[in-house]
Amino acid sequence: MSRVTVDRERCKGCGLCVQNCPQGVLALSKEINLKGYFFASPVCQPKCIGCRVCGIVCPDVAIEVAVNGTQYHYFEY
Amino acid sequence: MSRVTVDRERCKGCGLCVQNCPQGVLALSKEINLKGYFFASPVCQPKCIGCRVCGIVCPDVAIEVAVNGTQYHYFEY
Amino acid sequence: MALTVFKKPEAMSKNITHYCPGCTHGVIHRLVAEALDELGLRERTVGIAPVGCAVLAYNYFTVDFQEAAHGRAPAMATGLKRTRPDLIVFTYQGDGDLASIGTAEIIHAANRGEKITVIFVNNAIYGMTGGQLAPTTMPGQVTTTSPQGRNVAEMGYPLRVADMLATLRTPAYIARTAVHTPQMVVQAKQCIKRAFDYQARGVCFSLVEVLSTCPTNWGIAPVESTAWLEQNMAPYFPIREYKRPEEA
Amino acid sequence: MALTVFKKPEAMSKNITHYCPGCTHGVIHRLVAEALDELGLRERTVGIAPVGCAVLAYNYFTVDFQEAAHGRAPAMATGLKRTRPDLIVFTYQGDGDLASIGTAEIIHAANRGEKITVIFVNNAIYGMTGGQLAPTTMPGQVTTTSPQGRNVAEMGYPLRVADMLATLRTPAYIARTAVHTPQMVVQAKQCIKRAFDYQARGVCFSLVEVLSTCPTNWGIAPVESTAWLEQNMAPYFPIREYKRPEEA
Amino acid sequence: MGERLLMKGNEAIGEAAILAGCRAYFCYPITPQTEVAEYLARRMPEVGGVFLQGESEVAVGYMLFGAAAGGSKVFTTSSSPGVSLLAEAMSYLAAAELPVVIGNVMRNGPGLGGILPAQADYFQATKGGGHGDYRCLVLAPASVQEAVDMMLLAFAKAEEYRVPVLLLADGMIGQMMEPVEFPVFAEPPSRYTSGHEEWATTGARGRGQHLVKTLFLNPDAAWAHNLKLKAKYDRIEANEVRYEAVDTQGEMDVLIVSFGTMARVCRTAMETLQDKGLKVGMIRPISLYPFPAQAIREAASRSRLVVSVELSMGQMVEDVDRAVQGKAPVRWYGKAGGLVPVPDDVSAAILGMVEG
Amino acid sequence: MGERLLMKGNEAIGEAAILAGCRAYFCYPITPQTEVAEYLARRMPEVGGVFLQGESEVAVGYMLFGAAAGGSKVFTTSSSPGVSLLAEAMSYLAAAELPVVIGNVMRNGPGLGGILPAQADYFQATKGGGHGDYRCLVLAPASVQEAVDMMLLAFAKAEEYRVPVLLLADGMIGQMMEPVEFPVFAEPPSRYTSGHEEWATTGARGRGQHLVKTLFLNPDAAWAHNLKLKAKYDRIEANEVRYEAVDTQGEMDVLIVSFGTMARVCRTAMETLQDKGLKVGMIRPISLYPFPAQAIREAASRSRLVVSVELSMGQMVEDVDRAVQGKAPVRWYGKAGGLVPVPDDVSAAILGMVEG
Amino acid sequence: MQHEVVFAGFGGQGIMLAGQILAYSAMEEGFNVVWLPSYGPEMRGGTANCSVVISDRPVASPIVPRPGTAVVMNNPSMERFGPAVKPGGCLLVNSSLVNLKCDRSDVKTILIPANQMAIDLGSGKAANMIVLGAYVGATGAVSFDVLTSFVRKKFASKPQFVELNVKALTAGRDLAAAAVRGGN
Amino acid sequence: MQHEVVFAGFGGQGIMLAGQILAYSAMEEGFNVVWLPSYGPEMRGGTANCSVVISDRPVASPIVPRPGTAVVMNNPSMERFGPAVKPGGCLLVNSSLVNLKCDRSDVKTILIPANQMAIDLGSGKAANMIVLGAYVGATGAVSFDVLTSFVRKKFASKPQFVELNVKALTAGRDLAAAAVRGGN
Ligand SMILES: Cc1ncc(C[n+]2csc(CCOP(=O)(O)OP(=O)(O)O)c2C)c(N)n1
Ligand SMILES: Cc1ncc(C[n+]2csc(CCOP(=O)(O)OP(=O)(O)O)c2C)c(N)n1
Ligand code: SF4
Ligand code: SF4
Ligand code: SF4
Ligand code: SF4
Ligand code: SF4
Ligand code: SF4
Ligand SMILES: [Mg+2]
Ligand SMILES: [Mg+2]
Repeated sequence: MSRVTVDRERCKGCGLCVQNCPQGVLALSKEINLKGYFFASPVCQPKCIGCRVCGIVCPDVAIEVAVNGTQYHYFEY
Repeated sequence: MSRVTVDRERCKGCGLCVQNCPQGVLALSKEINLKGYFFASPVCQPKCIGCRVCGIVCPDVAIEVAVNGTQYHYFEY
Repeated sequence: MALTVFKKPEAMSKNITHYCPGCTHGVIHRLVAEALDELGLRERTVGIAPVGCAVLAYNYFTVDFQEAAHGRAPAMATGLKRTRPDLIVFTYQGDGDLASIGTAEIIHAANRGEKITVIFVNNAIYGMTGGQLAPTTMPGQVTTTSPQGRNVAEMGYPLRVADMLATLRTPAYIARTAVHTPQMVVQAKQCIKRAFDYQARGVCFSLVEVLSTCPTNWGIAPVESTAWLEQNMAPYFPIREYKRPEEA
Repeated sequence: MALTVFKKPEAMSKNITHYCPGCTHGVIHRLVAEALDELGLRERTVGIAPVGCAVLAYNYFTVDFQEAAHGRAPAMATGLKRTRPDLIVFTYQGDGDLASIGTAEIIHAANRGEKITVIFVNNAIYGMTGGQLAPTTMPGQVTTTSPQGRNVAEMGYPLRVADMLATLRTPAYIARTAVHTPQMVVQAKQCIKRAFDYQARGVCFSLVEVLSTCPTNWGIAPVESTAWLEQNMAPYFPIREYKRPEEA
Repeated sequence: MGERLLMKGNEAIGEAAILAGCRAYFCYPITPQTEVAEYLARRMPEVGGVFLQGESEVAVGYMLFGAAAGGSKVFTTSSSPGVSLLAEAMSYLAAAELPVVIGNVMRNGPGLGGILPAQADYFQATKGGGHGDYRCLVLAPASVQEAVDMMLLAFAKAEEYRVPVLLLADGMIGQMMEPVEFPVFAEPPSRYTSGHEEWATTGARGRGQHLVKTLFLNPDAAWAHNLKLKAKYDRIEANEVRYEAVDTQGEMDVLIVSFGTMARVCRTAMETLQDKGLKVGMIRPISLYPFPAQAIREAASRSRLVVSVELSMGQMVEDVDRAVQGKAPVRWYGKAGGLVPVPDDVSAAILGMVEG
Repeated sequence: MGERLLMKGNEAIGEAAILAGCRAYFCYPITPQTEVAEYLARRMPEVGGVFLQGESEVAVGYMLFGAAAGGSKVFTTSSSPGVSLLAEAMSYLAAAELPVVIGNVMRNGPGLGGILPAQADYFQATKGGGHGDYRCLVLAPASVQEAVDMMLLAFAKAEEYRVPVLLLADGMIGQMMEPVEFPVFAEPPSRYTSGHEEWATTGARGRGQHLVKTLFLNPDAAWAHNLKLKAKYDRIEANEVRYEAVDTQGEMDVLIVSFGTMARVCRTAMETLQDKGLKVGMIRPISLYPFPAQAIREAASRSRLVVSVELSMGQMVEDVDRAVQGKAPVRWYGKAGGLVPVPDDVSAAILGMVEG
Repeated sequence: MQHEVVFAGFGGQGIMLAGQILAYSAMEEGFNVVWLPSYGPEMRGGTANCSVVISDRPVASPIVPRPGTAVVMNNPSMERFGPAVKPGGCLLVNSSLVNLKCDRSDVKTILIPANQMAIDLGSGKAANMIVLGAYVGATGAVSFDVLTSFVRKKFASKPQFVELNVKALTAGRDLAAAAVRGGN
Repeated sequence: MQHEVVFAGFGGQGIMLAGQILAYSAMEEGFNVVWLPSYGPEMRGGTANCSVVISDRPVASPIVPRPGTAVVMNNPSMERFGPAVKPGGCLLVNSSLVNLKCDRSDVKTILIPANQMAIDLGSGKAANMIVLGAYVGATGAVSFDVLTSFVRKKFASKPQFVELNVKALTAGRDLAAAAVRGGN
């Protein structure tokens, strides 16, 4: 099982992770953070395949991806 | 008949006209001009074919070429 | 046992950037930091920050930094690298900085073959000063100093820096890449790593031009900016490796 | 009836130049003057003199002149031509002036497509200041600031300006020619005329790079200088037309 | 006068250039003056003028040269680091006697500094950042309206003396919005410098060569040229001193010397001090070069203390000190780095000096 | 001291840099200082140093920055127009507190001017050609030997205060040949600035980030930085004033103030005047910033007239005037454009002032 | 009569525009007015503020060290301008983003959940108009009618925009007026 | 004792070198010395001159407005320096290139056909050494032996060069010495 974590206060709500996640795991929340941004958060964690795409496109290093055990990766990064 | 004239005081004695005249018309003189240069001068005027090469390579516009009547020119300039 | 497969690289600091939401400057920062980590260069690297939105870049790296005057980062890098050849020196510059005011400096650093790495962020605009025409602004693109759009009859065509530098005879690594899709980010990282690797091995000057977005001054949302880049910039600014030192 | 078939053109003044014996700056001056005469442009032409051996160029022409700061002639030409589009504006620049300190100015004037003509005299050295390394100095060439000869590992390879400018997307006329043989002088004149003609017709930016000798600072006699140019410079700096606006 | 408009200083400066007849503006963006460029990018094409963003301030300096030497009225604006890059060109422009107008909307320095308001380019402006003996007429506005009026004056004086004129505005002048009225001219001024036919490079049709140059290899010629320039600067010093004097009649406890926005802050501070019973006067130099030395000396001779209040670490104070010639103690008060003293800071500092 | 050599000033300056430990020289050719570059092009490789001809003075300014921020002793030379192109960098170098040495072998201006000797960059050097509040220590040699000695001093002071130091030499100093002796050091000085380990960018191995910057966006931080710089300049003003006083004891008819080669001409002129029975003294400022104001004021208070003699249209005279504070009339005498007054010119001019 | 107000927040929150609209309206009413901005270097998210002075006399110092009113849109602005407000003055706090407290008893504090209110009105971007309306409601520095008619004129080309903004101004005004009346 | 001399001519005539050799020789003899050049912008053919001051005291002013001796190698130099020579001084004229006359009776004029003499010796370039020899011959400012041995040392690596130059120095010295003796 993979796990994506979004740092709510680092996130600027740009939506790039949401746009690029192949699994539709992430969405922008209706709430705002302290800077007034609608931050991203996982809405369907179980679908996460740990592909790292969200982290790779996030301009703010707001995302961490963890997987359980070793895992095959579709691409080198 | 063609005629080449070198302006003695304009000439800086660089020798480019001498080097390039196809007819050997020009040579550097043994005398110096007021600036101390061994200026060029025609040593065999009759051989001049009026080709303008000396003037074309002269960096100091020290040379004039005149021809008698119209004349065929080997190249456009 | 959870294994973290994606996180902040060590060469990057914890500070939250001052960049606008969705600005890909942040991605490019991370790629540089990852490259330094993976090549083990962090502790002997010195970055040179430009004047442009990345002026505060030093806040986001855990390497030594100098802050340049507008356009002069390659000259500073030259001064530093020549006197400290053991260091890894990189500049991080925008298109106004590198391709306008700093044109002479980048061309001569490249032509002398300075053993430095240049990360050149081309976002087709002056970001920091609020969206003026850059030498790289696209034909017809509206900026605050080309309110009718860039008119090529008056302002010429966008300058392709990588193409121009690739014509120099001095060996170099010159590539153009982008960060508007995950695939491109992956490729950009490879180019950036390669660039640093050439420097680390003392081979040559290296420059990676990275097409980047400026949602704020383009006036469109981040998720639309990536498409704008793809449709407008990518066709004009070919994404490819232009030159490798081995070829020279 | 004697007919003068070669003499000083009208656009040239009577003054004897300050150039060294055999220096081909003088030839290039004459070609410019001849081109202006033959195209009938003299009376609406303004020249911009560089800083370099040609700093006094205005003494040798009967056209209006401005004298630039070192490297900035293209910027001055831009200011003048934009405000007086009816004038014919040309700069006359050396390789230190144009290819070193003035790199940014020439690239951006070309890239904006300024309707000016640039006569670029490449003699592989700084003439006026007494023979220092130029960006165009040949590999191994000894100068006062490269006393061991240009070491390409440290100073890079000579910069090929025409090649570099020809890569720009903006339409332009870009050619390289030379004046070390009568044949080349004839060809150089054609290029220079063409360049002014493009400007006169309002078509584009035009630049003619002319390979030229500097007997004094090369330390060889004028008649040997032409051979040195032929053997050393001509192979590295291809003599050809690089770009015509029609091709763009 | 036209309509009363609320305008940003930078935009008003741009509009004033157009009003002065200027139809050629070259620039390179830099905060906090970029709005001048942005405004003129829109306006110049509307009035058939030239707007061009150059590749750098260095290039812009010589675009000005080329255009001015062609007889056109020409303008640029920049801010502190950008103006440093104009230093060589300033010397060339002055040497070639070219009438140009340059606006410096000063930010805090040195180095990259910051984008906040400052007055720390006083030395650079008045003593010449460039090399050699030359001067620029330097005008310092204290309000948006004055910036507009001074732009018209700047173009007129540039033309009259054939000198570069520097509009030296602190960042606040550029950034603030104030109501402003533009004069209305019956006949719009020409886009060309009057009299340029005599010297400008417009093509040698039917006349001898016109030559605009700064090289004088013959030392006698160079000396003659320097003397000619000096004579012009002497005329400027004799005729172009401008200042505002406030409450400088009679004996004073304190004479404040301050310019630009800082002088407005001082104005408020003066009221506080006067309320406390102090006799406080102020001279606000409007022309920084030529400096109103005589007015200051005269007033200083009736004051117990002179204080130069500046947004710098103390630059104008040197000229004040020189002007005063020991007739009263001269002190400096100011802030730099983008901090702007508020009226209470100024009054407290001066009170401290008077009492201390 | 080593052997007595006959050397050109420019070459001696180059050798002195090497003697001071400097192993990094960046330059762009310009007359009349090019021999420094040519000399070091030969010498630097011999001593394992870096010689690099940059693409322009603008670039060279930042090559200095990069090298100095990396902890190296670094040097450049240029001449007037080239130094104008360093203006922005000077402000940056001072702001970043980088120890660098810059030689200006002054030629005549303004503009392209000519290649003859001048002292007309006095303002630029002492008031700052660049923007913002900053200062350079400015040293003016009057002989080739003094140029050598001052180069050593310049590197030492640059390091001590972490400031740019300007060697301000008129063209004659660079071009003339005079006998000169170089000190011999038991231990050759390091090529690195002492103490650079604390701040230079040498790689963050086992320590936190070192950062050399000039941007201070927070106005409080910017103000603090400006105060720090000011405190340093205050220390320099207190400790680094250098001048030579000749015959300034007792009452004087005339006090001459003059620097560099011009002071040597004045020295000969003094003899003529003294032969005529005038009491003439001279103060020769060696440091131009800090300016020996106090010494001049003190001497001026005992003189009937003060004359500033300069190869300019009158620049130092402003500082002299300020120093004198009305204690004696202050006059200027000088030439510009490459003309150098000969001793008889000077004595005649001063005689005219005394009598007139 | 002299009103001095500071609007402070992040860049991108529209507070510069709010201040300008206030200044324009005041000029329309015939007052002397100075609007003075202060930016950080960031295009978005940085700190930014502007001050407006409205006076019936010529304005000498344009600097507002101790504003009669401060409108604070985020925490950093609260830190900086909370303590600066003149005793007896007024502090308008965007409670959507500000969680710092101001413990001054000598100023009137009005909490306005501006972001939330704007979202409720249909666009998060209208938060600036809400606080502008609130400022006018709390101080009466300019007439609310002049304000709204200026906005109508200025944005005439974008009718939806006008409606949203007038709604936002009104909502802000109402909230602040109620708070002033009700003693918060 | 103070000798002041100006060597003046075109750039490229080698007069700078002549002055330097004089200065070196004077230093070898233990004198204080200043060599000061003045160039035009041209590499060749422009005007150039240098002055040398040789003194047994420290040299204050390095400027030589009225030299004891002027060596003039071309017409422009004659125009400039002919009138400048101190009364009682000496004017050495390169009569190969100078056709202007100097009508001063208060200076001793020595005509030296330096270019022609040099050509006769085998190299036109040695004209500078001829006039240098002549200067030393006319004034005795330095010992001729010190001069020649310096030249031998300095150009040791180019023996032909040394011989030519020493011949040239000698020829110049002899001519000038004769002229001084013979009263020209
Ligand atoms: C000498 C000088 N000129 C101008 C500026 C103003 N300036 C700051 S950043 C910038 C442009 C930045 O654009 P770019 O390099 O494209 O970087 P971006 O912000 O787009 O990343 C300019 C013109 C300056 N700081 N210094
Ligand atoms: C700002 C500035 N830097 C340097 C110089 C000195 N300088 C004068 S000419 C020149 C180089 C000339 O070389 P080039 O352009 O190749 O012309 P050439 O003399 O060879 O024809 C230099 C460096 C100057 N005048 N101004
Ligand atoms: S790791 Fe992949 S699947 Fe998981 S949230 Fe990120 S992008 Fe989506
Ligand atoms: S990409 Fe990063 S900053 Fe953007 S919404 Fe996702 S987590 Fe937030
Ligand atoms: S015209 Fe031709 S043939 Fe006659 S001299 Fe000249 S080069 Fe020789
Ligand atoms: S080419 Fe001209 S300058 Fe050269 S020798 Fe011939 S005539 Fe004289
Ligand atoms: S202005 Fe543009 S480049 Fe700068 S941070 Fe914002 S989005 Fe990025
Ligand atoms: S130095 Fe060289 S380029 Fe200059 S005039 Fe002499 S030969 Fe020509
Ligand atoms: Mg950009
Ligand atoms: Mg050249």
